[in-house]
Amino acid sequence: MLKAGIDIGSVMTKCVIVRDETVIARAIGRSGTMPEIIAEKVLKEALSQAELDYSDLDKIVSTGYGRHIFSKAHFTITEISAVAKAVFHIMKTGCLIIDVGGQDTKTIEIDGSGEIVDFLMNDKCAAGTGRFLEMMAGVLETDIYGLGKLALQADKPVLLNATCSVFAESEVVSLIAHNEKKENIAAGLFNAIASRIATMMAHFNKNVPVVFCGGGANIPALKNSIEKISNRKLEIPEYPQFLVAFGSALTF
Amino acid sequence: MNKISISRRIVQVICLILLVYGGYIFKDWKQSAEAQKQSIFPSLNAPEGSISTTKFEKGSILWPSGATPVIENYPPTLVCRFNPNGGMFKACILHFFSENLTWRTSIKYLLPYITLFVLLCFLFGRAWCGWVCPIGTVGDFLTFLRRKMNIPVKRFPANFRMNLSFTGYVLMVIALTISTLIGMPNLARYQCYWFLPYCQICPARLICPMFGLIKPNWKDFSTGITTTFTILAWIVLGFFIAAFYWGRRVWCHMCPVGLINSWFNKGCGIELHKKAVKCIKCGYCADVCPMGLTKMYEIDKDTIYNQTGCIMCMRCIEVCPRKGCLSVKFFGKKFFLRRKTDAEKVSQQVQ
Amino acid sequence: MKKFIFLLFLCGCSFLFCSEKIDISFEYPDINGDFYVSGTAFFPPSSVFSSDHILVMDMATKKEVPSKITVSEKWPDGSILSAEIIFPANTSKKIHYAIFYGNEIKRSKIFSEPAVLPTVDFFTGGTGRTAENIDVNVGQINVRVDKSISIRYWWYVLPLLVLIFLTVYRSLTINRRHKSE
Amino acid sequence: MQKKFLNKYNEIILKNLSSKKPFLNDEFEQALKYRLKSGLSSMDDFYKAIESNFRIEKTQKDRYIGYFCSIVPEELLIACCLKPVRLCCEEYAWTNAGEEILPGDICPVIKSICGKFYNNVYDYLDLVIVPGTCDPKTKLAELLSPVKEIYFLDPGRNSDYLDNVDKWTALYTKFFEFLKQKFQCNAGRKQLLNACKLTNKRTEIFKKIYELRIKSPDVINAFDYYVMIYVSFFMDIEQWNNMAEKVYDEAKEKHSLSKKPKILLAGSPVIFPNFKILDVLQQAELEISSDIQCTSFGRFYNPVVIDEDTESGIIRALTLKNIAGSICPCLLNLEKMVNLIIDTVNQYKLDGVVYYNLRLCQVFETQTTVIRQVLKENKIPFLSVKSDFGKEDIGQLKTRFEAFREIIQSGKE
Repeated sequence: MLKAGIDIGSVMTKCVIVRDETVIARAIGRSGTMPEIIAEKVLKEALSQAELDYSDLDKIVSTGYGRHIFSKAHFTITEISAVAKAVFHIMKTGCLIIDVGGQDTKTIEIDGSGEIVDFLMNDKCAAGTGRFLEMMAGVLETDIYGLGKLALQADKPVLLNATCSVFAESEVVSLIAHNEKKENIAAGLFNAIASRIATMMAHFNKNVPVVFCGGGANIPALKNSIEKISNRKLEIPEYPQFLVAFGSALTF
Repeated sequence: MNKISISRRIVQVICLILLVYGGYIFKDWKQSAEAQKQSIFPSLNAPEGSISTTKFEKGSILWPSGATPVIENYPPTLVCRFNPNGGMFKACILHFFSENLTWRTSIKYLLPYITLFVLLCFLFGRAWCGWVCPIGTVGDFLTFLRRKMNIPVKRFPANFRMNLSFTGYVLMVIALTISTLIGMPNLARYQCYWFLPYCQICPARLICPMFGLIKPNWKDFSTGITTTFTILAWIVLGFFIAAFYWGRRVWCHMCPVGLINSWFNKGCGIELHKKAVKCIKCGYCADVCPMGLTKMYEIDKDTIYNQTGCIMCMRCIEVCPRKGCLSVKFFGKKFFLRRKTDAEKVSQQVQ
Repeated sequence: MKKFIFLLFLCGCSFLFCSEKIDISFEYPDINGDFYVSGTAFFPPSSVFSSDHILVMDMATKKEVPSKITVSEKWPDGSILSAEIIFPANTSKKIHYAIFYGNEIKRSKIFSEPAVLPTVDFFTGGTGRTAENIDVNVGQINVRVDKSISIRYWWYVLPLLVLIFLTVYRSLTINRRHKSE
Repeated sequence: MQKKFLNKYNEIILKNLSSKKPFLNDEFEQALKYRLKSGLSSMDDFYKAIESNFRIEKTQKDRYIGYFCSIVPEELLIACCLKPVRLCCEEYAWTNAGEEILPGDICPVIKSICGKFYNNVYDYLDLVIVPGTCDPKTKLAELLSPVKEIYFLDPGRNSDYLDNVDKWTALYTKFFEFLKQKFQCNAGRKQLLNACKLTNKRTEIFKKIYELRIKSPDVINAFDYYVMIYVSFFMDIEQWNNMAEKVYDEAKEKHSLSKKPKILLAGSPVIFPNFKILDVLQQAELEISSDIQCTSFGRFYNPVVIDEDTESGIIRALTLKNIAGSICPCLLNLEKMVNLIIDTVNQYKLDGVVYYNLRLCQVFETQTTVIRQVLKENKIPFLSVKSDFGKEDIGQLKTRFEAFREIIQSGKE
């Protein structure tokens, strides 16, 4: 039973090929202005990785913001239920999922039987999302992962109080002008994001394991600052970015 | 008029006619003397030679109609010996107590009457006041008149109602002590004036004969005591009319028969239930209650909200806009006095 | 409300001085001018203890008429059973007389030796009966003739107590009885 | 007479904020496309009524009185033979017009109302009654006083019946006297009784429609329902009753075929042009079968119960219906709201609750935390959504609603 899960995110498009609930191929591509074509390309890439042909696929499930655009998909499902399915498949217990995506951050709580109890989305404001990190990285002339490395060596993180990403940028520029160390600014950024995520986590059940997934999970610095501020241990499954696609493939 | 109040008004009018004009309607049903003997209710009358019998000539203050009632018994509502042609029942329960306290009849003859009274009260509690009492019906008619004349109602605070019930109890205690006192041999000669003290000042004494268009003996200024009784009767009648005219059912807080009934209200068969989840605190029930009670508005948990002041007129249940919030059960079985409106029928199929 | 109770109390205390009244009626004789009215009046037991608690009043003018009262018989407890009463009257004035007795009555006008005037007999209570069979209200005699089998009534205690217990029990468990459908 | 609020500064304000070019809101014609969705033929005159509403000429005889919340008693207006017009409006075009007058971060309803008044859309009104329910509305009274004569009705924030009923009765009687004195009509007990009869008839019809929609929500779909509610803002009551009766009779026989999950829509009201929520819910295959909103449920569900049919008795019954029975969150009503939601869901076996918060309207948003916790306790799926009149967050809303539907469906198995 061959299934393909495509997560057409606002920033990255991820595709996963699954045979009997084990992932055999993964592919990722930056979804620019033409998500339809990008999704096609990523799907072909994943198929070539798994040396399969298009016709072998039994089911194609699309999820993410562009799920309705991808015409080839047999089924569509929201990324919230998808990530919940995937995490439950891995953890097998009730837990709290934090998904820092390209354009939004989601906190989803699932109970012991995999049912979604409640979920909160912060997609109205860009602060605390992948897009925000990319902008800040651009200001500090590095990429997101470079920003992560910088934040690790910080000695005294700066307190950034701008919650809105536009003002945060002007604040960072003014800090650089006062020749503040880049490491401290990066750490301050991650603390700002972490505190936002911590307040979202507070709405949910306190004594449940926390799973960190989505693009943001690849940055260890973000994980440390969230753990420090919300003093709860975060688990990161391998390939956290592909969890949504993996979950969508599992549901049907 | 919603369905419950239609059925209530019908019952009230029927009971008014029955209890007041029973004497004429069931003339031939009157118990003959020997039927009285076999009946389980022993015949209670004054011991031989006691003064109080002389007081009972026809037309005297205590027996205007001079006829015997249809049933020699005492229902738990304000029905009177002053009804034209003897009326349906002998009298109210207070008359029963004060009469027998004066005559010192032994308890065992009173037991059947008391048991019947307690049984009726246990079944319907104070519903007798709301549904059967002829004086209450007259009062409601007075309230109806006030409303038609566009006179605003006068609402009384809770402590005013407390005082009224207190006065009611005081009156009852005074009446019963007087009737026991004049039972004693050396005070016997006062019986002719003091017999049935409460009945002499009760408004029913002046209202009931009016139904039979016979002139109630309004005034009897022969001796000091009778003048006092007549003055008191006028004062209480004036209070009765004012109470019903300006406030709704204010007299029922003070009426001793109602007070005796109200002891059974909490435990009686009629249970008024409230589902607190459905309540939206709109205040319709507290506003509409003729006795001015507010417990059904204030309670927040699912309980039975019977209380002593309640005369079971069920206006609150009928008026509540939230279906199923207030409901009435008789010993646990739900019964509806009103037909379902078609909106409720539609929602019935939804469940 | 306190005023209302006080009002009741006020009217109540008018009972303290309790006085009784016996109406006197007689046929006017065919003589004119003054004449005496005499007769015996009977009083219920323990109602009046001395003759100066009895007076004769002319009901029209509400003024006391002089009278001569001699006690003839007494009740076992010392109260007057019957008394001989004589008082003057006049044929020209059609007056209605009444005897008042009671411990708050004070007789003021007394005369002792009657002038020689024709006397007329009166009878009390206006019942029109002759003096012999005046029925005296001797108060309540607590005798009760037992006409029905007494055992049958005592059984009523059982249902009565059951009912009262049920009412009290139901009123105490008012919350539990509310079964939510 | 009701003193104007800004006597000294009226001219200055009017001079500076004099009416700009009237805003052409094409959005309105675009909104009429919902007409095609409704399967019922009798709904056409409702849609026709909407178009005619925007060309109300001021006839000599009848006077129009504008009012806002359901706190204001319509019966008193009808009794004084005036025509009540409800002015709450949620149009995106007018909020932009309002932003020229008011700063940005203010409740969008207030902005759109100001926009309308200052672009003299409501010239035909004689008097505007502003209730002092929520804070922006109290400020609205001062804002509008240069344009129109205002009567400020302040019921206070406590909706408890026992403490405040005398205060409310005095408030309504003063209001009634003011109306009679201003418009020289001697409304008495008879007129009040007739008015109450009308509104009770309307309540009866609304209940039938409300219960029918729960049984089969897609026969009278959400758009038709809210269009009917919107038409009742300005239309004469008798006319509305007959038209609504016709709609109900036509819809009675049809049966629902949809197996979609039934949703209770609570929170801030949905008024005609702002059908964004209904659109997105329909796309996400969620069926709105019942609602607890002040414009529709709160206003129509409770009948006026007249026990004392003296004049003061009727006015007192009106206060009970409008203020004590109101579900407006500006009063101390949170326990009542939660009870209502739980009771409606359990009684009619609905599947979930969608709580629609108007952005920048703090009154509704603060309630969500309590309602969320209580509904979680009662195992009722709950989704609170914050959105504005603008169309920019349709994408986000759709993901939320679809996720909510998946939660409900997985909960069902």
